[in-house]
Amino acid sequence: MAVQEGLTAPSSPERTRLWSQTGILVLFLGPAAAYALIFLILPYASVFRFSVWAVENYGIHQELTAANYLRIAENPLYRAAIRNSLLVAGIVTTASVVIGYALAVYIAFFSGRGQSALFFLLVIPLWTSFLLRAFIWRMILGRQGILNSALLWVGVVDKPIDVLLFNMFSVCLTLTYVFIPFVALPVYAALEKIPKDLIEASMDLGGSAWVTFRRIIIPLSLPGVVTGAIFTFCLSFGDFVTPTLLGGPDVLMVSSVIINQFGASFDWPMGSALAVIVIVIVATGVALATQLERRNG
Amino acid sequence: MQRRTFIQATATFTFGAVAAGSLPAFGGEELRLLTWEGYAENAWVKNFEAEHGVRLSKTYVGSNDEYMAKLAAGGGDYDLVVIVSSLARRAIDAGFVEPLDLSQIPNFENIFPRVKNVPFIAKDGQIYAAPTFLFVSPVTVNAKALPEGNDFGVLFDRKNAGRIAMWDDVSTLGDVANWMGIDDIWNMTDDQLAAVRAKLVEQKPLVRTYWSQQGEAMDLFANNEVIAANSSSYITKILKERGVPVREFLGKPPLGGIDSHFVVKGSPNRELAHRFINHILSAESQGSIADVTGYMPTNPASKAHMRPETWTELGLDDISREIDSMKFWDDIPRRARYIEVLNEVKAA
Amino acid sequence: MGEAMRRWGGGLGTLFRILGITSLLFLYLPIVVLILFSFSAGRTFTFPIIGYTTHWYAALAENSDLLRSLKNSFLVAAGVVPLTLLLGIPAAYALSRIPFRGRGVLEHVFMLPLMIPGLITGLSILLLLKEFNLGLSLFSVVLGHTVACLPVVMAQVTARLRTLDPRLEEASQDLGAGTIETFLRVVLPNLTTAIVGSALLVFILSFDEIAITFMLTGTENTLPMYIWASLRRGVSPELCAIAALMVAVSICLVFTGLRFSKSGAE
Amino acid sequence: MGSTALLKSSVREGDAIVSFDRVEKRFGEFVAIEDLSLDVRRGEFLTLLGPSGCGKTTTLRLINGFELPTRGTVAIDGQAVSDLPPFKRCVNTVFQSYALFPHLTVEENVAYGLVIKRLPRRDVESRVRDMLERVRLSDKAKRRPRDLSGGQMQRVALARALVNEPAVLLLDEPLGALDAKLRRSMQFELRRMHQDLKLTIVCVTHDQEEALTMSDRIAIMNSGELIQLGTPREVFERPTCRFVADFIGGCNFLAGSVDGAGVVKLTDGIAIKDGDSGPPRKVTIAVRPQNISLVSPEATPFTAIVRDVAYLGTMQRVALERGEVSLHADCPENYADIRPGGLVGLKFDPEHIALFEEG
Repeated sequence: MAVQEGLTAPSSPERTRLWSQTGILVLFLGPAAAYALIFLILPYASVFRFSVWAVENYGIHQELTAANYLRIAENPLYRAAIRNSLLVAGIVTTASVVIGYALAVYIAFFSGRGQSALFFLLVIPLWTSFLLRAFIWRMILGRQGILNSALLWVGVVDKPIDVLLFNMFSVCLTLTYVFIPFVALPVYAALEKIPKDLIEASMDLGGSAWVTFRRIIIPLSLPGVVTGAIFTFCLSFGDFVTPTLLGGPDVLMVSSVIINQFGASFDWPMGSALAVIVIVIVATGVALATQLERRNG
Repeated sequence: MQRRTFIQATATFTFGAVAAGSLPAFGGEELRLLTWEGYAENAWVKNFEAEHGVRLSKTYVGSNDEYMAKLAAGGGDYDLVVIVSSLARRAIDAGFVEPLDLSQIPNFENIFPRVKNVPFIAKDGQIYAAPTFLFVSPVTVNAKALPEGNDFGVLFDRKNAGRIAMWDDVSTLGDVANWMGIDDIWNMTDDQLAAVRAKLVEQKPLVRTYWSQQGEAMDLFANNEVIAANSSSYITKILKERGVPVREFLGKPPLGGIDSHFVVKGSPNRELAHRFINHILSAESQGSIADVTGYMPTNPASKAHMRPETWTELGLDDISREIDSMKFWDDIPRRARYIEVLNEVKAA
Repeated sequence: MGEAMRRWGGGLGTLFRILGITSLLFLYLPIVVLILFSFSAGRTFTFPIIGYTTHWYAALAENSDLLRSLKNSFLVAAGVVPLTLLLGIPAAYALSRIPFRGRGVLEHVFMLPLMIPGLITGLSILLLLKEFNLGLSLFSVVLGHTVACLPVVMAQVTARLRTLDPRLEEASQDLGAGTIETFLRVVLPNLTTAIVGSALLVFILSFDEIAITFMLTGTENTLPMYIWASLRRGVSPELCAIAALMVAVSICLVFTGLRFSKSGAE
Repeated sequence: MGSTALLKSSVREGDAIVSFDRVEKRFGEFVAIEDLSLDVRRGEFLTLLGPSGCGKTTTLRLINGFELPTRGTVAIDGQAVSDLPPFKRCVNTVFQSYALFPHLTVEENVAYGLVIKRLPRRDVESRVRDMLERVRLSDKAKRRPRDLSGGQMQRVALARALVNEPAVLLLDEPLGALDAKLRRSMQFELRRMHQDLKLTIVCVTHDQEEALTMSDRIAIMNSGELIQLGTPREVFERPTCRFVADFIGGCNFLAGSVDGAGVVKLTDGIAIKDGDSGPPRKVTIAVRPQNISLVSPEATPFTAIVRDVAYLGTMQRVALERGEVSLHADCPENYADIRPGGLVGLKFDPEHIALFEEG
């Protein structure tokens, strides 16, 4: 790791000092960097390597081939899976950001004395198994679920409605439900950092609550929104539990296909190639979001 | 064993007080089993443990995918593994498992002759697995909603739109192909596959969901989400037990599968593993399995060791009669393509 | 923080109060349902619930497989939390205080697992272990979770360091303490909140992790894996019972913490 | 290396304890310090004075070691210290806004340096006790910094540095955060401590009054350069350049020239002073507001229009305008007949004007 040198050539004493900094750097950063190298860089590199190999009868041929990528390009199945994942991730991110943001603003500005208790209410759902929280939505959205029972009882419908479950809607609803706290928490943290003076200054300058919200609060909380949005997008894009449990016939997502490849299909190279594509898509998304944040910040 | 001990020691050290005393120190050996939940219940495992002074450590998985992934990732963590008949050939060819020494498994001789002689557990004259559980894949229907009819076509009937579930598994392709009259259902030609796919795509608007776990399928029936699904007899049995009005019928010819115990290659507990296989094949164990779980035994002698009503409920008279005509889930040479077709249906 | 907003919020306040309370209800609806089912007399999850029982809670104590998976989850989290803290805190400190070439790149590399789906992180480690013929165990699960949780610790600690006056560290050095002593005596004590916060978050994330565990677990199941596997037989209200217990425990923890932090502030 | 050892090794009074030898400090392209040579004498109170960004804080940080010179050497007690990290230097600093450790009590803050040096606990306790007594904070020993007032925090910071018996005590804007009254009393307290403890102090400030009150010598800096070094009296009374004259005490500047006969004239020809030697040249004439007396406009050709009069308690400040040039004059309260818009005559003692070369 090269220690940064000044623009001018450092004199010898400067170098002595930087040496001791290098020592500290190695001591403090070394273990984590080594860990990241072994369990992060090398594994991701393995995914790239496997993706250009082929499989034959449960054995992996270490022969360079583009066949996996060609298969992905040719078969509309894979494009559909990726498109579905992108669609779900996009909808879920938008919905979670809107709801999570509203929730964070409510807790930060309008909740009064119970603020800290409400903040912790955001965390408690995270303590419940993700699987069960996803699963329980089946019980709510099903033909005999709470929602249909309620609708029937009120008389809005006269027979249970099917469109609530086993489609894109139920997948997005459940994932949104899961990720709201992941947006609300960083947004709340960002809102909390906005100095009270700024809000007062805005109001002093004649800005109503609406104007203050739009011109001061939203721009200053953007970093929190971006953090939460990136997190939500990436995690919902790669989820396989929710589409498996609530997806129904139409919601084929790329993660499920990858699991197939690593399981019964036993085509690790193919699965790796799909994984590489997911990595590329996610990296592009993150880069775009960061760019957007930088331009606005 | 040594590496494992080392890891446990390290783990204990790393985890400190939390771990202290929580990892039991077994005096005897440990037999490590990779299996389905329900295949290693206390009712027939405790007596084995007591008799041999060993402890059975069980790892459950949720799908066939996981079995193969785990074996491929390093089978060294297990001594015994349960593999379904459609993947048996693969496991043998890939070298995940080793041949059995039948002289150590006297009970092997007692299982259904047809089952004993299935091709996919043998290679080069050696037997690699002991078929331990039978199942058929029937169509389960809600008896109230569909009191009549015994045809697979119920799953393609527009009257049942939105109330049909299909198994998210390659076996569904086999089921449909079988219904369409295709003979070599596990080795279809491209044209045949395309025909099956077309049939499934046509069916898709009628489908409520594809189920992947048995429990899911049961919940679908219990919650009245669906009234018909291709399933497994275990599902029907449990649903009946829970008072859900269901009935089932078999395809023509009936399709079924076999789950078999294999010894994982390089297992340090070969002998013990063989004893366990012999134990689970015994009429006593098989009877108790049928009683407790409703899985079907492969040892007909188990009839004497289960409640008479279990035998009837499981329809084992029919099975015994039809077993020779039954089509078992067999190796699928183009498994990856089958899975792709299944996914193509979902993506269509 | 927003006295002025609360007081003069007007229609905006009403809107956000409605939105906020609605979303909280939305967040808690499934949890209420879950708790209801944990007392359901029937074995399947159907409405309306036929009768009520505490049977499932009693059954918890009997279910040795479930208890074992619960214990495994604790073991994994108990390994992941110290490991991530030990690796993450000094690394975050070095990254935010010592300039060197390639720092920006390294920062991004550490954050990768937050963005790449856990399934892929898990399978990539699986591929690596496979290449070196290493087996799977709770240990490999710990390794995998640590990769995924390291960025959580680093992000939280970095955020706190950004608000920590660097003059405190200079003052310490000025008074004769070297870098390491300064780190231990001045920096660490001032990171307490961030450390406790990230430890808690890492614990939760590791405890509930599915995707990486799915790929890396060996003979032992963690609780989420147990639940996943038991979906095969149908989720039993027993699982709802354990989830309900965890909610109860977390509520207790949170409100004890709340009271504690309040009395600390006085 | 203990600071006490260094203190004892010093025998001579008045010799240099810190010396800068042709020191240059760059941050990338930016030159923060340019060719600085400066000696801090043992036992003196030296103030680095200048506007913000002039390099005074960088100079201080070159002493305590948080910056290293790009060129040249910094020596403490005759020993070049460029390779010594801050924690090995026998100097201690009172930081701007104090940098008290929020997680430690007052007592623990003060004890910090001694604990780091692994002094026996008994010694640490007694020295901390003594020091807290000296800064009159014994009753606050168990408090946390956030429970203290600004003045108390300042005294803790001072105690924390002094307890280590530094060879040089560095003060970075030490009184910047205090109100005017507290600041004045602290100025005298610092001075008293300096004398009592025979300390060497280097202080950074942008407040000229503070510098004049406390210092033995003042080093005035601007844009990374040392402009003038001298006692408060020297820099106030004999500024060597327009910048110093303006920065210390404030000044009026008038364009003028010296003719061949040595007469100093304003540009419009009014003679101000004669008897100046040297060649004819353009000059800037500097005169402080308090040295201007306002007289009747008939008494002198040097007149100006009154723009504004500000009340300053014992004085009044008069803003004047003479053509393009603005001037200030301080004159006693109740001074007759000055109203905004009126014409006044200006007079000053030739002794009190200074001439700076143009350019």
